[in-house]
Amino acid sequence: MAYADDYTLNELMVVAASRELRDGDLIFIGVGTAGRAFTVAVGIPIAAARLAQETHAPNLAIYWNNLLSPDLSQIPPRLTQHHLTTWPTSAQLHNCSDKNDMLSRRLFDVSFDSAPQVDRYGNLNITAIGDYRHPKPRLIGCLAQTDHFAYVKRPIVLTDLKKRTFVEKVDFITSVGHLNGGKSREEAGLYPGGPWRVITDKAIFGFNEKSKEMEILSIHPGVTLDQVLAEMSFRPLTPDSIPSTESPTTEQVRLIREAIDPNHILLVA
Amino acid sequence: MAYADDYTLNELMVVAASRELRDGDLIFIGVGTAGRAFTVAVGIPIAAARLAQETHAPNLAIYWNNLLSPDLSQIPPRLTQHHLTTWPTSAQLHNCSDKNDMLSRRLFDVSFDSAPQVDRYGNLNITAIGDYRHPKPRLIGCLAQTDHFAYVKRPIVLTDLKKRTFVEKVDFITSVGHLNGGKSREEAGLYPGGPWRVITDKAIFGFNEKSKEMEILSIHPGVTLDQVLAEMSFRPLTPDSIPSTESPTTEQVRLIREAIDPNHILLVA
Amino acid sequence: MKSKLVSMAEAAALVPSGSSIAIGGSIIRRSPVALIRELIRQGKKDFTVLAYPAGFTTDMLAGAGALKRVEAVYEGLFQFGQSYNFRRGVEAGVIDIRDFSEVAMAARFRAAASGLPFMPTDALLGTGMAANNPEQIREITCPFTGRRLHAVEPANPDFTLLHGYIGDEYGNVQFPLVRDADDLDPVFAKGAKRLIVTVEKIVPHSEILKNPNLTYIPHVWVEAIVEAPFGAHPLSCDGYYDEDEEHMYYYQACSKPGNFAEYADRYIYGTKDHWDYLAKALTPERIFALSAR
Amino acid sequence: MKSKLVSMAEAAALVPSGSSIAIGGSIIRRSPVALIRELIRQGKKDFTVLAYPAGFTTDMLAGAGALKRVEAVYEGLFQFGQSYNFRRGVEAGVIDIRDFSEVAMAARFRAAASGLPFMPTDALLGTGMAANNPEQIREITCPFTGRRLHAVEPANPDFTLLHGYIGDEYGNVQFPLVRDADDLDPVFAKGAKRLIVTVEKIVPHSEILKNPNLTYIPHVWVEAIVEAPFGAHPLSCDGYYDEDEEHMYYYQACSKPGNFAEYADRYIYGTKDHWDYLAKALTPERIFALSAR
Repeated sequence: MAYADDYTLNELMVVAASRELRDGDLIFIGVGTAGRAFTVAVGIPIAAARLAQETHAPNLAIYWNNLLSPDLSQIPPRLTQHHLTTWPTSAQLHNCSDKNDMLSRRLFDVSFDSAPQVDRYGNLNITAIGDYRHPKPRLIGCLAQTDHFAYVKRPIVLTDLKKRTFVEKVDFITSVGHLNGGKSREEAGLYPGGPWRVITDKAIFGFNEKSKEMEILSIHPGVTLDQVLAEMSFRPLTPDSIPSTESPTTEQVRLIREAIDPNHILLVA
Repeated sequence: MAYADDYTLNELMVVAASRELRDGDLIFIGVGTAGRAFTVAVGIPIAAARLAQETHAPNLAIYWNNLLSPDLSQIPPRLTQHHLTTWPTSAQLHNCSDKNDMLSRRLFDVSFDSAPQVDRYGNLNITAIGDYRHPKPRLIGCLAQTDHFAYVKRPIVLTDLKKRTFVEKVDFITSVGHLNGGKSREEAGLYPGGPWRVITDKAIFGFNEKSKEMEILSIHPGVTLDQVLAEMSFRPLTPDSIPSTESPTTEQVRLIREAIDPNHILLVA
Repeated sequence: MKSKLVSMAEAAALVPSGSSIAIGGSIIRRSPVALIRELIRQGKKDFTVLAYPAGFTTDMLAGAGALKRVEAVYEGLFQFGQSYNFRRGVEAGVIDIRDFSEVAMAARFRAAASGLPFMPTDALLGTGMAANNPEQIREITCPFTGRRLHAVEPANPDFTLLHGYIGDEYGNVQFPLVRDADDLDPVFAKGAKRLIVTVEKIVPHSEILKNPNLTYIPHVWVEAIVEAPFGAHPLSCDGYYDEDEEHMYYYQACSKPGNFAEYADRYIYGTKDHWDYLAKALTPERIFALSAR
Repeated sequence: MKSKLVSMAEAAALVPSGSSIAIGGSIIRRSPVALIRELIRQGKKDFTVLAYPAGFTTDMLAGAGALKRVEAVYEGLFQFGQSYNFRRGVEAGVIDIRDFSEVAMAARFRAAASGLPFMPTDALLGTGMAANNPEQIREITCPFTGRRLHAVEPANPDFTLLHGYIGDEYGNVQFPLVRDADDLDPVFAKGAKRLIVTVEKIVPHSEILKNPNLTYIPHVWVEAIVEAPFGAHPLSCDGYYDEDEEHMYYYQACSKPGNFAEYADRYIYGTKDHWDYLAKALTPERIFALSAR
């Protein structure tokens, strides 16, 4: 197993996300808009899932855009409605109750979420910045991101590190993470669990087992701790010795480029 | 409009039931087993619905055996599974939640029910005779008959008059009628309504507006009050002057024989 | 995706005596009869059966002395009459029974499918079912309207046993487009803890991919899938074959007077597996006569 | 059966200003856009919109100053970006907003469809949505487990507006077999008080009878049905046509800087009916380019 010298940041993020996926996992992938938001919400997660299928997790399945177990070896050339409607898949969950019930029955192992605000305890805000009744700006609402954090076993936040994104406390709790830390999540009546990893363009974070504060697990090759901290409005837990994020292997890079996203449908920005 | 001289008791019951149906009604017809039970639970109600469509209620629709608005001009030659599966119908309500939701949302106007025990206040028992935990005999359960009496606006009980059927008090309340009379039904939390008519082979009953006791509305031609009371374990309210049940017209009899049930699929016993 | 295709004997072996089992289909349609026969053959017993309308399979378990309790909306054999083995058990106090109306029982399965600890319903107000079952039916008050309601407990069986039409080895199971009611099979499947499905035919995965809108049981819900042609016989499988009236009359002729053993010796204990059963219960001529055409 | 076929103008005339309306479809798919355009043309306003994910139609109502309140899981235009007219209204405090997660909003529509006065859910525990909406989200305790839950109020809009595929004059509406998600359209329809459906095509009743399993809206639920080819344009109608990207970019080019009036003058107030709209918004070449093939 040789590590690659030549890889993009997106490829590193795909590989990092892929390593968090286990064989047999059922993975909920959300929807993204366009450009970077699409790459982060959809492109990297789908590529990571496919990479995991091709390497260590052949029995992993995804749910995306009403498709359960779409054939990831047949990613369509464009993602307009008709291509989605006709993508070969094991099941088109046209009855949205099926997806909602699968969420609330806790059948999903992993979800990928991104948000304009993430706080120290992994709470997310995609609803409103500032005063909820007079926000600036009003954001997109909730979608299923609330449900992901309520029910999914190992939610992964995948978002770029930015000072205005990583805030001490979210203005509005759309998705309950570890709430106020410690046992506060369970005390509010939620299932144990909560966000598992935060994968960014500069570093990967987890949550301290006891305090539930965000803590750095690894920093990407070539990035310094100061550069990480400069993009955060709070100081995460910082172990004395921080490993470097494992680089992609040459085989992983080859798979991404040749088999998974040769037409640049997924990693668009 | 000429009354028929020549008609069967089943034809009289079909016509009597048909007269209770109104244009635009949505009617729930249950399932029956075989022989007389089938005729009473299924045959007479379907024939009545069709007769109403052909006469005064062209916009009436039925739900029967998962079929919503089956084409009653195309009643199949037999009622085995495959004939039911392929009966032309507006909607095959294959999702049983649709039927249940239509019930609990109170979308049905009329239901037809029969039972081995009916009491003075129109409560039904199709579950158990005697002690519920050691019944003799155990009956068939509940089906949707509970739901009919809870939600349908004008349930019609259609059953033959028998002393062991028309009892002072049912051994077990499967379907809540007027419970203990007066306002007791509403006080138990149920919607107003409850059973509307009881159509039997000897007489037709309603329920007193105030006391909610069963009362005789009409007695079939050729039957005496004593013959009616002899087949009941309780004495229903008996007005001083009891009309005779209106006979079928020659046109109604013709429709039943020539258009509705020429092959004797419905009125089998 | 992992293959979940197993033999009927292997599937039945997964289900221990004493389990609670939801049985799909309805009275005399599309129940996993071959799987129930195999459970009886393997000597499994003490089952709690959850059904929507129960029917033939429940009565067979009662006849075999393998039935401890039933929670359902109906027990009987529709045009073939009473469920005699079941009735005798209830009348003797040997089989415990929990009655629910269709709306209420469906609410219980919906609660399970949604992972909810209860479902509200107003279907059972004033009934004998509520009066006799305070364990599973409790009075609550609507926090918005103040209306009196019941909470019903979710239906959470240990195993869910269904018979379906076509499926692939991974456990994706599809409907035919022309069909009768699905009963609560899709809801049972969605709420299942451990789901075993028998199907008329195993098809290549590529066939499934062609009509993903017909997949009502996606592979991720399934633990084991078994190929069992005529797996609902003597019941019907809508779109595939009709109920076998002759066989049902024979079943009732045995069951009514208490001779279920005669039936069982011939068709359950006297057959070593599903293929042997089919050989004894059907002729080619009969197969063609019953098949939907 | 009674014919319920009416014109678009007649259908829109049924809906008074101030109504609460559930709008079907999802963001940029299969919403009754032509009907919403007609509501705006008729000067109707003060609407409360209930949706699953809201999208283009809600943003048009906001742009037209006809939107008072939204209850939904999302507001935006997916790959076309933000819902600018809506956002400005919320930021200015002109549009009231009630946020729900997908599981919670679906529970509200399910409650309505089942005629229940509330639905339990554990999706909103600890969230800002619950903290800000005690009117519709109340804490309850499970009578079986003692677990803390919320009761959510049913979604009971005055009118339900859907766009569908084919239907007959009586109001029976059918799916195509190959399609994307139904969103909550079937649940919306089932729970509707007054249901208006626009469809791509009115077909003879005899066509409906051929595939009754594809009927997702039976005639008994429907008050009015309208034929509206490309009735979801510029959105997609899965199986029929794709979203019209050029049109959407123009819409956003107007809406982002606050020039919705330019768009509306051209495509809503500047067109006298749906046919006139189609003539102005589409060419034959464009129709063929967008059509699913």
